[in-house]
Amino acid sequence: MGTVEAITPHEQTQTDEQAPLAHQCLYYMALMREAEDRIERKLYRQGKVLGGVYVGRGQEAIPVGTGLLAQPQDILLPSHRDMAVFFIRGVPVRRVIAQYMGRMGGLTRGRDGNMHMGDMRLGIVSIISALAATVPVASGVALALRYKGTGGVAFSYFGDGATSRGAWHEGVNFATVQKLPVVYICNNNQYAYSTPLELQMACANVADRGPAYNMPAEIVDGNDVFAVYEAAQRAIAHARSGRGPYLLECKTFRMTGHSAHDAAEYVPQSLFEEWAKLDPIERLEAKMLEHRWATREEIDRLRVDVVREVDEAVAWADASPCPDPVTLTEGVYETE
Amino acid sequence: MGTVEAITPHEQTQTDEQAPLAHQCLYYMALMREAEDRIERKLYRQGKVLGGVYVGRGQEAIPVGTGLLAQPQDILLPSHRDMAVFFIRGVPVRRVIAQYMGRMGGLTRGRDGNMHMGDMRLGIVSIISALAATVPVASGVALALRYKGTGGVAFSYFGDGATSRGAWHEGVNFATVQKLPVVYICNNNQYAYSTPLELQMACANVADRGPAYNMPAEIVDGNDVFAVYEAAQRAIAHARSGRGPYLLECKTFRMTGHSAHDAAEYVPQSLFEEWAKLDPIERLEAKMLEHRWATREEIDRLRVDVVREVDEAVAWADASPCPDPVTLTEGVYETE
Amino acid sequence: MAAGTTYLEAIRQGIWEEMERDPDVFVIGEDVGVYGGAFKVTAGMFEHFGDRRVVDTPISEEGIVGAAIGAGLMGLRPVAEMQFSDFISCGFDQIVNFAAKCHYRWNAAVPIVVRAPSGGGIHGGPFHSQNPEMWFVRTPGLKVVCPATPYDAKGLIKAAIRDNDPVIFFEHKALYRRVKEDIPDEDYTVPLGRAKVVREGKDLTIVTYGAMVWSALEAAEKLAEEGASIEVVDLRTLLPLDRDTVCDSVRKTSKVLLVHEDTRTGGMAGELAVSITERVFEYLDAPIVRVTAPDTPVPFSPPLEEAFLPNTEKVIEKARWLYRY
Amino acid sequence: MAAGTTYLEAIRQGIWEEMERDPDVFVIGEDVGVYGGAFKVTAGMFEHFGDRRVVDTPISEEGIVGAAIGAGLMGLRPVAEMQFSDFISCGFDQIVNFAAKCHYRWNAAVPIVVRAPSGGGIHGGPFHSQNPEMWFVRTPGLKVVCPATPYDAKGLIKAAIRDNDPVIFFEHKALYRRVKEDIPDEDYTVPLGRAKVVREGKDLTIVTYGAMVWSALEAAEKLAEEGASIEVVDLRTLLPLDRDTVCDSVRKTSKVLLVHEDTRTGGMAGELAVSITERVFEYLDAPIVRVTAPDTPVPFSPPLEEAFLPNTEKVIEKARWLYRY
Ligand SMILES: Cc1ncc(C[n+]2csc(CCOP(=O)(O)OP(=O)(O)O)c2C)c(N)n1
Ligand SMILES: Cc1ncc(C[n+]2csc(CCOP(=O)(O)OP(=O)(O)O)c2C)c(N)n1
Ligand SMILES: [Mg+2]
Ligand SMILES: [Mg+2]
Repeated sequence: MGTVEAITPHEQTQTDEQAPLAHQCLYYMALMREAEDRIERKLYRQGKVLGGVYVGRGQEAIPVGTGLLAQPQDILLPSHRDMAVFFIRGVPVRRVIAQYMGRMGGLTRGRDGNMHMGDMRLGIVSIISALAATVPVASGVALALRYKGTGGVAFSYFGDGATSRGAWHEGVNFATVQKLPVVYICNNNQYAYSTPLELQMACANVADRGPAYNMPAEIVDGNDVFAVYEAAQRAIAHARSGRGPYLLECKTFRMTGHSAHDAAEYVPQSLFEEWAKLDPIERLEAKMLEHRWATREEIDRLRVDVVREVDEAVAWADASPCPDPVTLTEGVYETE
Repeated sequence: MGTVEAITPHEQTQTDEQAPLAHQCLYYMALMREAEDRIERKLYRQGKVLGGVYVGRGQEAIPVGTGLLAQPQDILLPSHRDMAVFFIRGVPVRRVIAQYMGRMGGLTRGRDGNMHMGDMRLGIVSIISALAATVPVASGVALALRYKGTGGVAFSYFGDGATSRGAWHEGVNFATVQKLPVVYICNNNQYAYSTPLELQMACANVADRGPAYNMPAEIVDGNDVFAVYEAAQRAIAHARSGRGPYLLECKTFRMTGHSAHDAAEYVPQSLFEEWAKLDPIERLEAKMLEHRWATREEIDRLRVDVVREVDEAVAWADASPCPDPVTLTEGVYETE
Repeated sequence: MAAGTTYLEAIRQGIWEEMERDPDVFVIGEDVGVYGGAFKVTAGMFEHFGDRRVVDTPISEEGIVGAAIGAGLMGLRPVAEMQFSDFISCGFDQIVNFAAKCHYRWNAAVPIVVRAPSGGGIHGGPFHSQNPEMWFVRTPGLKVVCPATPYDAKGLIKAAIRDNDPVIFFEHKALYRRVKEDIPDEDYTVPLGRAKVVREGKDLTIVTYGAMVWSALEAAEKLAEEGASIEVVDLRTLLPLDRDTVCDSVRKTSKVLLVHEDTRTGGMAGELAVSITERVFEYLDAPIVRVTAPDTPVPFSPPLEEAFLPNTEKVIEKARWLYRY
Repeated sequence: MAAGTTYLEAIRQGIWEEMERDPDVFVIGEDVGVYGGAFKVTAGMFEHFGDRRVVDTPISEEGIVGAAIGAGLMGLRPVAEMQFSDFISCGFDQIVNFAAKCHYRWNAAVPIVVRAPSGGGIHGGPFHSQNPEMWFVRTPGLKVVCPATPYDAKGLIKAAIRDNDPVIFFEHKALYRRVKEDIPDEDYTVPLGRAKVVREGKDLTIVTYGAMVWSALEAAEKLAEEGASIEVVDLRTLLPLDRDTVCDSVRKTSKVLLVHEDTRTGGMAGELAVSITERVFEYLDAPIVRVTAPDTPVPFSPPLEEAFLPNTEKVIEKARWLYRY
């Protein structure tokens, strides 16, 4: 626990064709890091973002390495540390910031906050707070995808702690019985709020739960975006071909407290230090430099561009109005 | 599916010391068979028993082979096809019949029916209808047993279908994390109402779910009472020694419809025929004769005694009054 | 005109016709396929529509409702069955937190129907007899339907399936085979959210729904012999609640008796009473009173269950008291 | 006399003292151990009482409530924490079907407390702000507690722990650190099931509970300047409901305003209204009216949430109308 020792090593063969992908990955990971930093470390502290703020610092390779593989007909059900999924799916940063600020520009127009957002036109289902509640929903999404015959796959995201919930079990059980096209993407960041893995489950890995559903399960280094990407390719191909669900356990670490108000004193400092060395963004940059897929200058420029994009997004969001209280009771029903 | 091929063969060494145990097993199995037959085939058809009637015909070896191993400090949480547990724990047949008839003599004094009964003084927790609801409750029972340090074990019974429920997962997960003294006893009778195993779970055996909780799991011939007994010894010893839960999957077959009103037309006739040959009572009798633990006459006498015991029980139950409607609102609370 | 159609058959027909009409409608639940459902409401559908549109599930109420929501978000129109309404508490979070709040939060319609056979009188005991409608009536974002007649049952199930919001559809088990009615062969729906005056009267109003509509009508009939002219309002839909029809009736009769089979405290009578006092208090000539089950679990033994359930006699007694007030 | 004790600290002290007093009392829930609970209500308990009496669980509300029930059946007195009351719907079946019905069915006491931080005003949005008390008030066999003051919070949590029935204990999050009070050092309890007149008056009665008690008191204070003498009844326990205290007050004032933070339809106001019309209708001089949240999910954005929540101004407006009626 607390290390990546358990990870199955993947033979990765890096070729120059991967350079554009690397750039893409770096962009989305950096964008997510910057947007979340801004939200958590600036806007929240300034009181411009209220309520619960949960970030995926250190886990960016997971939504990016998987989300980039989504086809237009696929449906994504991100969890609360998967912000990059929204960017990849075409949601501009400004709308995400506005969402956190409770503005009309947010995906829920101020009705809900933080990552509690979705848009079926973009194929994104909103989480609710109750952990793993989207897992049974993903089964229904996949039933519909199969019924419509579009070849789409449902991407169901969750954390290690969420797998303790009955909803998780019921969702996975039904999908595996029906051999539905679902890819389960677990970010095993070793903690659920203050609860370490060994108080959450008796098995060593979330992947150990696969056989209970006769479902292939794979462990991958969740801080290596290429490893995630390649494993996700296998997982998605499996699901898309009609062979049923596939579980991908991405080992990672939550480099923050549970939420913006949590100092995470219950996490041994050494774990933060150890995992800081495995930062997915730094690792990708190093690889890009090593393979000469990018120069230091290009990378620096990308980081600067991302900062500017977030600057503009914050300005836009801050100019977006709060919802008008007269609209309070509108839209409880689709058909009044 | 539908066969016992998957069962791990157990080396059973039959010795004459087992004769008394064999008699005990036969008595309880025959008593359960006779009591349930009377309820389902007589009293229900006569309209003296109303509501849902679920019997464990063909599955008697499971409650008997496990229940006989319970120590006084152990707590049993039987499911709806485990009637023998009540007899073994000291509940007279007449009170069970009265329970089915909604009489004051029943364990719930007419407030509830059929197997929905318990008595904490006898260490039996009542099921509720919602399947697997007692599984998380068993964890709490086991927490208390451990806290009190009595060395007691919780026996948690359920069917194959119940393992699909989230409650089952949450209960087992917590008990395994805490290494609680629980023995899980699954009657895998191949069906849940009309639903065959392959529409219930993608794995071949309920025992395949053990590794998801890092829990030892064993498959046993649920129609062989000695096999069940021996496996239960292992399971209980494991749990009692503080090594945590143990899952026992007893392969069996439901030799009836789901309930008294269900003709089970969805079950291939051949399965009934095949499993009839594996009747646990007949197998035990054959073994007793073979090892000369009993004569045909002794067995016949036991069967006659059991019929008389049930006759008397029915007469007693029928003489037991229905609850007085003026008591309707009493006892909703322990402290009014 | 389908002569003498049962309440159960009316619901079955309603679902069947909607499945014929719209390929996006499908059925999901435990034992709904080959077996045709515990009460046979989906009998024959599996053979006719196949396993892609009649989906047997594991025992997983949360899984069933969740799957319905997911399919609903994708534009399908799932009709999910709870084997008994008592088990709806196992899928509760999905209904009250997921389905109910989607549209308000992110504009996503969840056009699902959750069917739930409810009610007592069948010796089902504490876990096969409950009337859990109030868990949902208090949850904004849901619609809650409780039909009393075959005509309404068919028209309302069709309206519920066509509706774009999550609808909890309570079917009273004791009515399944007990009530029959001639219903039209032609396609029709009964709009959600509209109560119906099922008997006109001027001395007092009984507001009720579900199986109790029949007790109210019987009581009204009996009390007519004593000169009482009783109006009976069948709510049909509990949420959205048709307060206008209720209040119009109270304006006319000035006395109101609230009747439900559900237990007393926190039952539907409360919402009706406060809605009435808020709107038409000045019309009231007598206390608002109620006939309900007492605050206990539903007992199993027949004499207890009989004492537990409201019935025609209990309605007559209270209605007479109110009439004479 | 513990000076200026917060509502949160009062609850913490109450649990702590009961744990000291009775070794059968223990705490169970998510993050209640080393972390001391999401709101720190169990802070320090793990260090003091150890991991056998302060049990951290996986994320499993059904598992937590079930474990509490099992331990309760064995004679222990578990105090289970839901991290937010919004997640109580995940453990729903265990509460409403298992715990609530045990004693009636088979005489088995289930002496558990399920603590549930509830209520809005903290910008928690739709899933961290709900007031789900009515799901439980309508469920016979449960007891439901909603304290408003530190004194009552401590006295009621102690009474709840000593009680032999399942108690759902709603703690209003917005009160946790906002209200302070001097409370006795000595052991005391506040009996379950007893409302309290927290302000005497003769012109009208406001019946409320939880955070709204403070709005009602403020409103009464303000309206006193206009000459209105307002009585405020704090229910404290919603189930069993102290109808006597409510009706006594209505007999005295003849006007009643019902206030709750929970959404409107199916809220506590209904049960109060029908209880009042049944018992003391002839004393009423004005419509029974209510101030509640509207029938929507709890919105996140501050201007929406502010419009959503009932507050002193809204209570004043309705109370003034009623006073002048
Ligand atoms: C049903 C439910 N219970 C409790 C919570 C409170 N909660 C929010 S996040 C969280 C921890 C989640 O852990 P994990 O699933 O591992 O995801 P992570 O936050 O580590 O990414 C908890 C307990 C919740 N949201 N839902
Ligand atoms: C939560 C829940 N859903 C549905 C039911 C209805 N039901 C009663 S028994 C049963 C089948 C149970 O199958 P299994 O667990 O295999 O036990 P078996 O009856 O085969 O012994 C069903 C679906 C129920 N009791 N509880
Ligand atoms: Mg985690
Ligand atoms: Mg079975």
